Amino acid sequence: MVEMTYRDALRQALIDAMTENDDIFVIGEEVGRYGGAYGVTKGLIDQFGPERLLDTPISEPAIVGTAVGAAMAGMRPVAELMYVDFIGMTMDQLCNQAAKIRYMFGGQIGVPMVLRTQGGTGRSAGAQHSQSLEAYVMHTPGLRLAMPGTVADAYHLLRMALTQPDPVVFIEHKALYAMKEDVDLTAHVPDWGKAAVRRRGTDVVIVTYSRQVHYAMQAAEALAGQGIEATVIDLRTLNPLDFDTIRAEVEHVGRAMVVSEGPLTAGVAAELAARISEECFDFLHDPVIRIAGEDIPISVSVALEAGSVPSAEIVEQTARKLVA
Amino acid sequence: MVEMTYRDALRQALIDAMTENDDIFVIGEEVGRYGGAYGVTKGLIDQFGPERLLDTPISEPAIVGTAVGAAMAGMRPVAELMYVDFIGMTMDQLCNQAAKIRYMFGGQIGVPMVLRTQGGTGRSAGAQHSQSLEAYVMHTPGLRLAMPGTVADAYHLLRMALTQPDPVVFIEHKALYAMKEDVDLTAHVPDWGKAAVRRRGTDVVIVTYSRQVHYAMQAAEALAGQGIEATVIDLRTLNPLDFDTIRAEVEHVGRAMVVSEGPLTAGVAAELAARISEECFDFLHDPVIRIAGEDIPISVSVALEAGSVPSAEIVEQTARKLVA
Amino acid sequence: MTPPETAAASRTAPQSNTDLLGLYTDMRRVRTFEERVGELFVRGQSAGSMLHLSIGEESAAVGVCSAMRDGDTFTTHHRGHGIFLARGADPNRMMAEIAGKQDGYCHGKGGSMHIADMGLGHLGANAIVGGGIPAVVGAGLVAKRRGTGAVSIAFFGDGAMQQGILYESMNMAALWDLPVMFVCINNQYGMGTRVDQATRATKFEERAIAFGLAGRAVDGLDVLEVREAAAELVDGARTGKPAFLSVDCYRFFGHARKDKSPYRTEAEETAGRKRDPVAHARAALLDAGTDEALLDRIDGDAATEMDATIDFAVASAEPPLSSMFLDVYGPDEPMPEPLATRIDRVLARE
Amino acid sequence: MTPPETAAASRTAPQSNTDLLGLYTDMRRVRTFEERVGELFVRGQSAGSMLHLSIGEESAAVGVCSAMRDGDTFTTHHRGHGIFLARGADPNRMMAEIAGKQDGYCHGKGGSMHIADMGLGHLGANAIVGGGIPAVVGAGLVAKRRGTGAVSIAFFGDGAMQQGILYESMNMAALWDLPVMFVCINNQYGMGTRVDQATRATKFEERAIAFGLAGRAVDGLDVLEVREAAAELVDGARTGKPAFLSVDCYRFFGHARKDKSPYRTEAEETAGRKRDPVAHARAALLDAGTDEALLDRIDGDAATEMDATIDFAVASAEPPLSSMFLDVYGPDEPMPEPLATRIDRVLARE
Ligand SMILES: Cc1ncc(C[n+]2csc(CCOP(=O)(O)OP(=O)(O)O)c2C)c(N)n1
Ligand SMILES: Cc1ncc(C[n+]2csc(CCOP(=O)(O)OP(=O)(O)O)c2C)c(N)n1
Ligand SMILES: [Mg+2]
Ligand SMILES: [Mg+2]
Repeated sequence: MVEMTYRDALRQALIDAMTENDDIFVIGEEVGRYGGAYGVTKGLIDQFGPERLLDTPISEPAIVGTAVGAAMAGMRPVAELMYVDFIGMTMDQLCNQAAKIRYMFGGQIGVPMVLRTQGGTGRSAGAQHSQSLEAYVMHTPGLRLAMPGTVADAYHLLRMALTQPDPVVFIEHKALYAMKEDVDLTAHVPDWGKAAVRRRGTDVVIVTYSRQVHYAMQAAEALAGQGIEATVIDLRTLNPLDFDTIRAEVEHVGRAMVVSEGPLTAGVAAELAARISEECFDFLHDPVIRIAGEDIPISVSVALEAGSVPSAEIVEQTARKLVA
Repeated sequence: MVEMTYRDALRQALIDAMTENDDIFVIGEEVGRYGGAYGVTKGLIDQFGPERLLDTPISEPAIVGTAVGAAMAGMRPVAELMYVDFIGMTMDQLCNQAAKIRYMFGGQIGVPMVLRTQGGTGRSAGAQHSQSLEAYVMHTPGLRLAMPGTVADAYHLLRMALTQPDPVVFIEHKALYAMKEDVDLTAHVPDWGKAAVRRRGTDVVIVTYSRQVHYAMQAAEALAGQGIEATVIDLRTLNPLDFDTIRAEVEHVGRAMVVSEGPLTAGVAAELAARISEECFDFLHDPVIRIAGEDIPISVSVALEAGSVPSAEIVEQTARKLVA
Repeated sequence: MTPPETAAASRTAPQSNTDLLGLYTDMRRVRTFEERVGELFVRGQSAGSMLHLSIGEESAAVGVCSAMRDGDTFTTHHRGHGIFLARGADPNRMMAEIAGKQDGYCHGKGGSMHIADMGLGHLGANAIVGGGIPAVVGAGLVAKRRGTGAVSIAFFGDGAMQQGILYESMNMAALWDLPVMFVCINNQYGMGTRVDQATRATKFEERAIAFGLAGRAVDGLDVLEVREAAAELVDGARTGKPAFLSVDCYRFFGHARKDKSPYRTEAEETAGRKRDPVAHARAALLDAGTDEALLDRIDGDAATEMDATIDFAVASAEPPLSSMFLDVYGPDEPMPEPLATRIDRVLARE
Repeated sequence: MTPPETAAASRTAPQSNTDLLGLYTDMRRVRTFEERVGELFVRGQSAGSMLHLSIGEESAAVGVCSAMRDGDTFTTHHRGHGIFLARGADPNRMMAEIAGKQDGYCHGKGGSMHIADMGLGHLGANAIVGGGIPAVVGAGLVAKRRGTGAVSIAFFGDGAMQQGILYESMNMAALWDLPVMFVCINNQYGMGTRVDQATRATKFEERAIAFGLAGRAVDGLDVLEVREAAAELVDGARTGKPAFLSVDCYRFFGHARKDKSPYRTEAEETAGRKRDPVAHARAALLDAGTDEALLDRIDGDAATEMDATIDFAVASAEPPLSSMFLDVYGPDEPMPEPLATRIDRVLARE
């Protein structure tokens, strides 16, 4: 076991993958000399050189498009989008090109690229630098979507993403970079596409991912002190979505909540709640409750920012009311 | 009553609105001289001149951005995106700018623009010209979303959109342009943000919008012949969403299906199903069934294209099984 | 049904013709193929009406492709039939794809605007104006990294000159000295918009030069001129000097099959169609003493070859409905669950 | 709390200074304000650390704004404090916004990167590189349509020169002869990327010229030179000749408050900071016989004025939590239902 930050785990994953596979290279703004806006690629340029840590101009659409072409030509680019908030500039290349090339071209070729980016609140970064936009990706057939919530997953999911045949959008959470956990990177982790049951209880199932896993765990511990036992499912990847695990846990317990930092309406929480409600209908004692970001932009004010997204407290309170 | 096409109703709405309000102008590719790729603005340039039917270069991001600036400067642009499939190029201007300006700037100003576009299958136009991408819009706080399914709504929703204080994404369906209906444009239509109950039954509620309204109505008629009576709700606008109408009908009937042409996962159908399941839980005899597009790209092959999205038949069959 | 993952440009493209007679032959084949596409549509056998013919633009396709080498890659815009034919496509599989059939290059999933063939280095046609441009930067990057000596070329229309992604892509190509070339087929129109209605700055090569590329414009009437310019620029690109070439021509017919071009005069069209690179090459060959019977035979061979494409396309089967769920993800990945299956499963409530 | 809908540029901007002493005063105020922003951060009173100081760039802000008139509009990039101050901002409300407070221009919702003031024609700062550029095309269109005589100016950095949307916007402005100007504040860096690491083509004005605009580059050391170039181009823009101006300067400090610029040498920084437009103007004024005491007084006044902004910002209240749901939509629109309310309602199951 070593203590390691989420940031360092991501860096280590890149180092190990790039050492093993010469075809992997990183391309994006400030990924080389600067070491990444959040420091994930710090020092990698010394180890792998500027050709494999390719600093780009500020041209998001072409960065993603270049990665698409490089992937088609046989390499494995890790394109970095500094903030997921900039995905809007790249959605044509991502959703009309990367996601559809295999299909449109009748299976001739895939686009094995990873789009690394980060999202979420926590740094007073305002409306254009604090969003949780994973729903756009989850809604787009052809794109895989990984969102690590733990240090071990930061490492392993990134390693796994770099072996997938299809484009993977890999969204880190900006508030987790400095988080430390004791990890044994050689220990078994669930496979790609498998959720992790982080905790098992009998009263309510909390289905979540990314930073909200920690809120759910905090809530679950507080609830345990009040005699309520929660199951916490960390989805790890949203596409593939491991519904079998969700189904098994929800049918066992009969009560579920879903938690997502992204906006409520037509978001990830909607998908999860709809699917649980549809597929586990006869097992549910109560409605599946969605806890998600408010349907509003994120403010720069510290107070308003925090108020705009779910907290451990609201997860705890809602579970208590649900079980009551 | 006059017989009118959906296309002509849209054109008439533009003519009437532009006649009443000098600040309204249309900006987009081929909107003027060409008359619109689907002919909606045909002839308008003769009536209103090239300054109010502003043909642009092929520069989608800047078209939307220009509309944002013009709206802030006090006019009312109707920007046209030839296909909703191109929205990926414009999502930064649409979602980071248009949608957030009022909020980020503390309520100083709104962006009263309409983004007219069209989507859906039906013309063998392939993976990049046949999508139903309304979920991206519905998921974005700050954007209104209207999707007319009838000729009368084509007219009235566009007129109403042109009076809204906020950006409205207005998505027409390419397979409806030639559809004719008898309409009396002076007759009352539901207000902006109100759904229309197109048919009332006691066995199942079908919640839908845009072209799928017609499939739902066809299915309902076929079902009626089999002794099953369906309620059909046409949402008309997805933001605002008239959940009160959905709730009232579903609580009355106790069984619901939602139908959307867009991809299933994390789409509009997910939002509707999640919300119905959550809010009408105690009234539901059966799970809310989602009928939506497959989670795949759209093919150019006529057969594969048709197979990729819901049909009247699957709506009918599903209702029959659900009620059984 | 799905072939294994194919590396780009793994098959050998036929040797390009470089003399005028060969270039003429290639242009004639393109012209005749496009005429047959028009027939396919009239017969109601095409999948949809989004068919963009490259008639009048043959010298751009054939001239530039004649400067390409084995291993080179390229992307095209929506008006890309001629380019791919000039690069060695099988016209039968192209026509079958245009008909949305199983034997097409993409098994009926792509259609006219999404034909691709990794084996011949065709990284894909694109229905998004400008959408295929940045991919050549990526392909060029890989070619440079691996020292393959290959060039990657993006073909697009004058309309794409106003798409921002072109400038981002050109800037990157120049910054990284990539073996990449950008070819604008300036047929004077983007749908109904004449090029001077889309921009005040119609000397497109100047834009490329301002971004640090080698830039030229050439009259597309004479395929040898196009070939000469392309060869020089492609050779430069191969040594790390990215290039831009604008080929001036005229779109003989409407934007797509249903467009009758009411936005331009007959006089203009008549004059425009006089700028015919195929006729021009034929006249030059005759002037140079080429036997007319030889040219007639070339034309006849093209007609025979391309007539057969329609029969091939019509005879090809529809793709099976189940193929719909294939190739959304990689070959060993589980397929998406069909809607009907899911609904039955949910309603079974087991 | 929400003011009624405000039309852009409805209030009168203070008369701009145009002589060197006035320009110096304005530059000093900008410089001192930015120094205070740095202090606010050190005191832990700023909302976050995304604070981009314009120290070293004062001549661009003050020089260009001095050529603006009442009714003109503009957008800025993320490094926009100086521009807005030069255009007449209330520094107290700016500092309060940077602190995320209720008395800020945007009531704490926007912050440093989203300050706006419709009354003074500030259509908004933008945290998306290039994001604010096309809005001036729209504003210019409206100005032209209504014959207001107003110009709309987009300010952005050298980094935005590689964003495609700039070229789309310049092309439209040229095509439609709009009263629009594009101002690149070339401070040599985009985060850690030196301008020649982002492009091979650093003569940005040539790009604008290739798109049909009037294009110039000017050394930002001398505010009078900036003013002269800006005045000429703004006047041209006002008569329908859209323009581009690149102002060369040096970003004295890190990209944002936490960046210590390890990617550049101390020697470079020292040399760069010698290119100080404020010091340059002061020296020129002294040379021309201006009383040093007068300059000291100007500096002292700026210090006093800007000291007060910190107190103002710190004393300003946090925005009430309920304001979170305000202004997502127009004033008469229903507000979004808070999550907690919804959950309680659902769980009440009535
Ligand atoms: C991003 C995008 N915008 C608009 C369209 C619609 N469209 C298809 S082709 C075309 C004109 C393209 O003109 P040009 O680039 O000159 O190519 P040409 O058709 O002349 O070969 C337009 C506007 C599109 N397919 N993609
Ligand atoms: C679309 C987008 N890409 C990247 C960023 C991250 N970012 C913020 S400022 C910046 C550098 C901008 O450089 P420049 O345009 O020269 O402005 P400067 O900071 O030098 O004033 C970058 C990369 C962003 N905010 N938006
Ligand atoms: Mg063209
Ligand atoms: Mg800069």
